[in-house]
Amino acid sequence: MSRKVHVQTQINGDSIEFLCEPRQSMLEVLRDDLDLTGAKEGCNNGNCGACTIMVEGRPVNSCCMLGVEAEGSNIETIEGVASPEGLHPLQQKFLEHAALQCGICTPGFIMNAKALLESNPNPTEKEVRFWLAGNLCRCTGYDKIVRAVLDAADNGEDDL
Amino acid sequence: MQAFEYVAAESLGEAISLLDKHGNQARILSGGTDLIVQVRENRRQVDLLVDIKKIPEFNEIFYNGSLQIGASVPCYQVYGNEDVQRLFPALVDSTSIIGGVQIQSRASIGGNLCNASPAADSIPALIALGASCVIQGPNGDRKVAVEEFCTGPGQTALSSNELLVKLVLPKPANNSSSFYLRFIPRNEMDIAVVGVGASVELSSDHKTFVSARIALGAVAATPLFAEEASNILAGQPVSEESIQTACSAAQDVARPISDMRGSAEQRKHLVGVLTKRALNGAISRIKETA
Amino acid sequence: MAIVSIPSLMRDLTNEKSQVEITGTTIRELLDNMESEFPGVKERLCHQDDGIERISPYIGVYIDGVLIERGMRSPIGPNSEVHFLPAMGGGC
Amino acid sequence: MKSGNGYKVIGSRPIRHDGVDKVTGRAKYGADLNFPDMLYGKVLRSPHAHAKIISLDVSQALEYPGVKDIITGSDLPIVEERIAEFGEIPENMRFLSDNVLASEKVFYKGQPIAVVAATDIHTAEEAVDLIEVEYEILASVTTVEEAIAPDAVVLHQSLTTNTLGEKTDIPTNIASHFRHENGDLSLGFSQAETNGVVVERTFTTQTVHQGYIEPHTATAKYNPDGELTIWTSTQGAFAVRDQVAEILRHSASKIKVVPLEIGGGFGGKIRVYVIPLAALLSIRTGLPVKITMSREEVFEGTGPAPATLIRVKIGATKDGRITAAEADLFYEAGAYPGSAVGAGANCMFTAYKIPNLRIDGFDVVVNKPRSSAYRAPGAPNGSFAAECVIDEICQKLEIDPLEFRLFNGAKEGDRRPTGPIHGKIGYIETVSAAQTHEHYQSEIDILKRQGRGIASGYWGNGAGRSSVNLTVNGDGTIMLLEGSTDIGGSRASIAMQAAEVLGIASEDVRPAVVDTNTIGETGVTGGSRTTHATGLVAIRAAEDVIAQMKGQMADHWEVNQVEFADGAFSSSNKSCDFKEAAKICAPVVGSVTESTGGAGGGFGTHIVDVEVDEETGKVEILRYTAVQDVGTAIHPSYVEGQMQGGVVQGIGWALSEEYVFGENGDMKNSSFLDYRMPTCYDTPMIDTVLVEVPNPGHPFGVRGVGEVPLVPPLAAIANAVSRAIGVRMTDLPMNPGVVLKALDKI
Repeated sequence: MSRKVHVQTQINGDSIEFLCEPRQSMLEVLRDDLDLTGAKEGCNNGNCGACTIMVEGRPVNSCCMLGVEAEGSNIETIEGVASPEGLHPLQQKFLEHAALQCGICTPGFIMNAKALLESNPNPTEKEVRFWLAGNLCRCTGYDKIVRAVLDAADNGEDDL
Repeated sequence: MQAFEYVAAESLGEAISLLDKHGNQARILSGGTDLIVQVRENRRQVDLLVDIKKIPEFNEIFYNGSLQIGASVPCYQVYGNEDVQRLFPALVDSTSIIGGVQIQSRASIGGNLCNASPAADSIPALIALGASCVIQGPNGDRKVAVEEFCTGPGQTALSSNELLVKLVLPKPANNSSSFYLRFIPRNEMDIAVVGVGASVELSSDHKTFVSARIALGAVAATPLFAEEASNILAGQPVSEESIQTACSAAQDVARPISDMRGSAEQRKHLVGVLTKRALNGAISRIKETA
Repeated sequence: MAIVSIPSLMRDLTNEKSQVEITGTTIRELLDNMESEFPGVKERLCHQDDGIERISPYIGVYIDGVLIERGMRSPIGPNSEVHFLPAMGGGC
Repeated sequence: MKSGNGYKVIGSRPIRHDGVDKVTGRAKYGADLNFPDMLYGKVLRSPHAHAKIISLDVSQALEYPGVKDIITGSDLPIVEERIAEFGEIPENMRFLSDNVLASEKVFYKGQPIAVVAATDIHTAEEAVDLIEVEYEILASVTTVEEAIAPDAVVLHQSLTTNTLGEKTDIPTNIASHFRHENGDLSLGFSQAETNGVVVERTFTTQTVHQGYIEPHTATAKYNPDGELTIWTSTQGAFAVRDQVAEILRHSASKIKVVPLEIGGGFGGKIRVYVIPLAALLSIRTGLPVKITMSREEVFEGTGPAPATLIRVKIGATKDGRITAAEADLFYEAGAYPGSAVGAGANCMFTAYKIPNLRIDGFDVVVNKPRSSAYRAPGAPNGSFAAECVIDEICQKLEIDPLEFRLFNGAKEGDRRPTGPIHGKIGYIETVSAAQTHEHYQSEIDILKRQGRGIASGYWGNGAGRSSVNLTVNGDGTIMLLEGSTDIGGSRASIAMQAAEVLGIASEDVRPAVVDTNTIGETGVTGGSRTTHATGLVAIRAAEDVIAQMKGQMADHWEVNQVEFADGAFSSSNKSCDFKEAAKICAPVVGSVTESTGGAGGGFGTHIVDVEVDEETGKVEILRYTAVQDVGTAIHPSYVEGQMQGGVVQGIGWALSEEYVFGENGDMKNSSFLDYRMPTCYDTPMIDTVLVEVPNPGHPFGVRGVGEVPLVPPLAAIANAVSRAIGVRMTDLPMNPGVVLKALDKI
C-alpha cells in the first residue's frame, strides 16, 4: 500500500476532493470512495464500456484511468445527467423505446451516446453503431438502444 | 493491483530525470489504456508512473511542412486534425479503430508505439507514411525511423532513461495517398489478426507507380516494413499484376505465428488479401482527390 | 386405466413392453401399482429425499402431454396417458 | 385506452416502473452496496485443470497487514451426496459444495481453493499471492472423445453411469445416459432410402458463456444473534437462501436474502459461487464481507453452456415427409455432472411429426468449468444439429424449407417425437407468418455469396411456485410485492396483469421485488416462467382483492349483491370505479402463494440473410427476422426485446463466441476482448413478428418468451452460410478461419 494522494476535481459541477492510492482506478474511486455507483464494472480492461464517464467532455472508460489523473479535470457521471427539470432526452428515449432490460449497461450507453450527440447531433444509424461499439449489451440485441439514440438526436426522428 | 507511486511531471527535464533515477522500474504514463491494464493484471512491474500529459509539448499536433505529433496526443485529436485528414489518411484509418471511442479519448499514438505490440494498428500506418520518432534522453535527443523503433513484443529502442517526445511525418509527395486496414473477426473492438498499411505515389497520369511503402502488422515479433514488396512497385504500371507481385512479396516477408486470434496460414493468406486492398484503397484515394 | 409408456431403457423391467395399462388416480397410486406388477420400476423413477419418496429430479412426468408440477399427488384421469421422460433443465 | 386486443392494459407499452432508477444510475445492483467497516474478499483459484492439493499454507498470507481471515475447503462443513432442486437443473449438494470451494482435488482451472478477507481489495489480492499451494498435477480430460475413451482418466471415482435410475458400479466419466425410442427406426429409414433421402452428419459446438455484463457478487453481514443477511444479484433469492443453508449448514430461517438489481443472468445466476464464501467469512469475522468476481473469474469460475458433440440422421420421402430420425447427444457437463442434455433431446425434434425415433443422450464430465444453464439450456445445441440436417434434406429434395416445415410441422393433438401429445401450440402459425413476411419474399444476391437460412426452435417453458402480495392504498394505487427478481422488465409485465384485472392503469401499480423474509416462497426467474407464473399469481391476488372489496362495498351500500366489471363496482342502483371504492375499502390486502402449472411451450422460426467475404472468410449478418408464438404479449416492447436479445446471443454463438482452451484445459481468452460477443456494430436491426396463439393454461394466454429466441439462430445462420458458399457447415463457431478452411482458401 503506497501513500494516498490528495486530488481536487470537478464532478457533475461540484468541486470534489478525495484521497486515493495511485493504483486506484477512477472507477474504483467513484464507486467505493465517493459512492457514485452509477458507473459499473463489467470487465475492468476497457472492453465493455459499462464504466463510461465524461472527462473534459470526452467519453472515457473510468476503469482505464487512475483516480490521481482526475486532478484539476472536469468529470461528468451518469448521476449528473438528469437535471432538476427532469430526465435528459436520451434517458427519456431509452425508457420510451424499452432500450434496457437488466439495465447494467445503460449508464455507460447513455454517457457514451451523450458524448456522441454532443459532437454529432444528427448521426446516421451506422455512425451510432460505430460510436457505441465500445459498449457491450447482452440483453437487448442493441436494436432498441440504437433506435432510442437516433430518436433522441436533433431531428427527433427515428430516421431508419 | 500492485502498489506504485505517481508523479505528474511538469517538464520534459523532470520526466527524464525521474526516468534516469528509477530506471526500469519507472514507466511513462500517457493515455494509460494499455499500461494501467497491464499493471493491474501483473503483466508489467512498476514502482513509478510518470504522467507526461501535463507537459505542453507532448500534447501538440501541427503541420508545418511536416506533421509533428506529440507523444501524448490522443487518437481522437489525431483523426480529428484537418491536416491529418487531408494528407495522412492512413493515420485516420488506424487511429479511429484503436479500441472504442472511450479508449480513443485517452490512448495516444505515442503510447501505441511505445507499447510495441506486434499488432498495434497505428504502427504500420506510421511506417507506411515514413514517420520517425524523436527520442530524448539525459544526453540530448536522437531520431529513429518507426520501423526501427520496435525491437520485439513490448520491447523498444528506448533505453531506460529515454522517452519518446514526438513523431514526425514528412510531407507526402503529389499524387500520393495512404491507406490502413486490418482484419478482425468482429467489426470493431478486436486486436488485428493482420494489419496492413500502404502509402503510394503515382505518376501524374495515375498509370505508373512512382514509389510505395507497405507495412505489415501482427505477422512477426514487430510490425514489419515490407521493403522488397514496396520497391517492386516502383516504375511498375498500375495493374492487378504488379499489385499481385507486391502482395506475394509481402506474404514472403510475413513470419506469422498461430495463436487464439488466428493461425499462421490464415495470417499469411490475409497478408495477400489486405495488401491488395490497402494498395487499391490508397490508389482510389489518389484518383478521388485528383 | 391409464396408459403408461415405458422408457426404452426401462423395458427390461416390463418384458420389453413399451406401453402398459395401469390403474391409479394419482402418480403415487400409479407407481405403487406399477411396482407390484413390474418390481424395480420405482428404483429407477424415484429417489429418497429426507426419507420421503419422490419422483427423481432427473425425470419429467407428463400427464396427457402436460409436465406435472405437483409430484406424486398429481391427479390422473381414467384414460390418461402418462410419460416418464428425462427432465429438462431451464435457465433464463 | 384499448390496445386492439380487447384488453385495457395488456398489449400496451407503458414505461417500466423501475426505469427512471435505471437510466439515472440510481438503481442498486449487486456490487453497489458498501458498508463502512466492510471487508473485501478475494478468491485463490486453481491454475490447473486437474490436480490433487498436496498442501495448502496460508500462514504467510494471514500475517499480511490488513488481512482479517482466510478460509479453505476444510472450513466448510462436510456435505454428503443429496439431490436437490434450486433452479431447474437438479443439484448434487456435495458437488455444489466442492464447486464453491474445493477440498482435496481441483477439477478445472479457476476452481476456488481459498478465500482471503482483507480491509481493501488490493490488500486481499496481494495476500492471495502469498498463499502457498503444492499440487500434484493430474492428466486432464478436456474433450468428450477423451472422456469416453475406454482408457480415459476418470475424474470422480464415485461417479458411475446413471441409466434412468439404474446405476452401474464401474467408475466412468459418463454421468448419465438416457434414450427416447418410438416406432420402428429401421422401417422408417428404409422407406426414406428406397424412396427419398437420408442425411447423416456430426456436429460440434464449443463452450460458450451467458456473458451477462455484471460479474457475480455478494455482500454478507452476520449478526451475533445468528441472523445472516445477504445482498446479491441473483435469479432466485430463495434458491440462494436454500443453497447457502445447505452448504453452510445454517438454518434457512436465519438467512435473509435481499435481491438487489441483477445485471443479466440468462441461467448463470441460479447456482451460487461467491455467495456462501462471503457468508462464511462474515460469520467468522463478524464484519460485512463483499466478494465481487473479476471478468476473468466469471469466465473461468462460473458455469458456461456445454460444448457438445452431436450426430444426427434423418430420413424423408421424395414428397418431403420425415419418416425417421435418430440422434446421439454428448454434452460436456464440465467438472461435475449435470449438463442440459435432457433438454437438448427433448427439444431438438419437437417441432415435427416423426413416427420413428431414437435419441441417446450422454452427460459427460471433463476438466472444464462446471456447465450450467444458459437460456434454453441444451436446446440450441441439439436444434442446431437437427435443423441443419433438415435444411440439407430440403436442398437435396429441392423443397422450400418453410414448405417442408408446414408439411411436417406439429399441430395441437399431434404426438411429440418423444411421446406426449401436443396441447395448444402455435408452431405452424410461425412458419406461415415467416412465409408471408416481406423478408422471405425479398431477393438475395447469390453472386455476392449471399445466403438465406431458415430454422425453427422450441422451448418447453416453465411454471412453478410464485408469491405476490397486493395492498390497495386509499388513493386507489396498488403496492405489489413479488419474489421474482426482475432481469428484463418483469416488474412491468406482472404489474400490468394485476392492473388489467383491477381495471386500473399500469402506473397505478407499484411493483417491488422484496427479500426472502417479506414475501412467500418464489422460484427462480428462469425457464421463461416469470411472466406466466408470477403473473398468474398476481392475477389471483387481484381477484382476491376484488372479492374482498365487493364484500366491503356491499356493506357500504347496504346491498346484498355487488358486481365488478370493466373496472367498476356496481349494485342495482349504485356504482363507482376502483379508485372511489379504494377510498372506502383501503387498506385491502391480497396475498397469494401458489405452485402454478399450465405453462405453454413456445416455438420460433427465424429467417437470416448473410454475406460471406470469400477472401477473408468473414460472415456478415445482412438481415434477420425472428417470428415467435408468444401466446399473448403483455408488454410487446419487452417481448420484442427478449427476441432481439436472444437472436444476438445466437449470432455470437454461431459466429464468434467460444472458450479457447490450451492443451491442459486452461482458458486462453477469458476477457471481453478475446471472448467475442457481438457489438452493435456487428449486428443489423432485428425484425420481430409476434404471433399470438394464446396459452390456455393462463388467463390472458401468456407463454414464456425468453428462451425460445436463442434456439433457432445457430442453425439458421449455419444454413445461410452453407447455402451461400455451397459447403455444409457443421462446426461452431463459424469464425473466419473455419469458413476460409471450408472454402479451401487455407
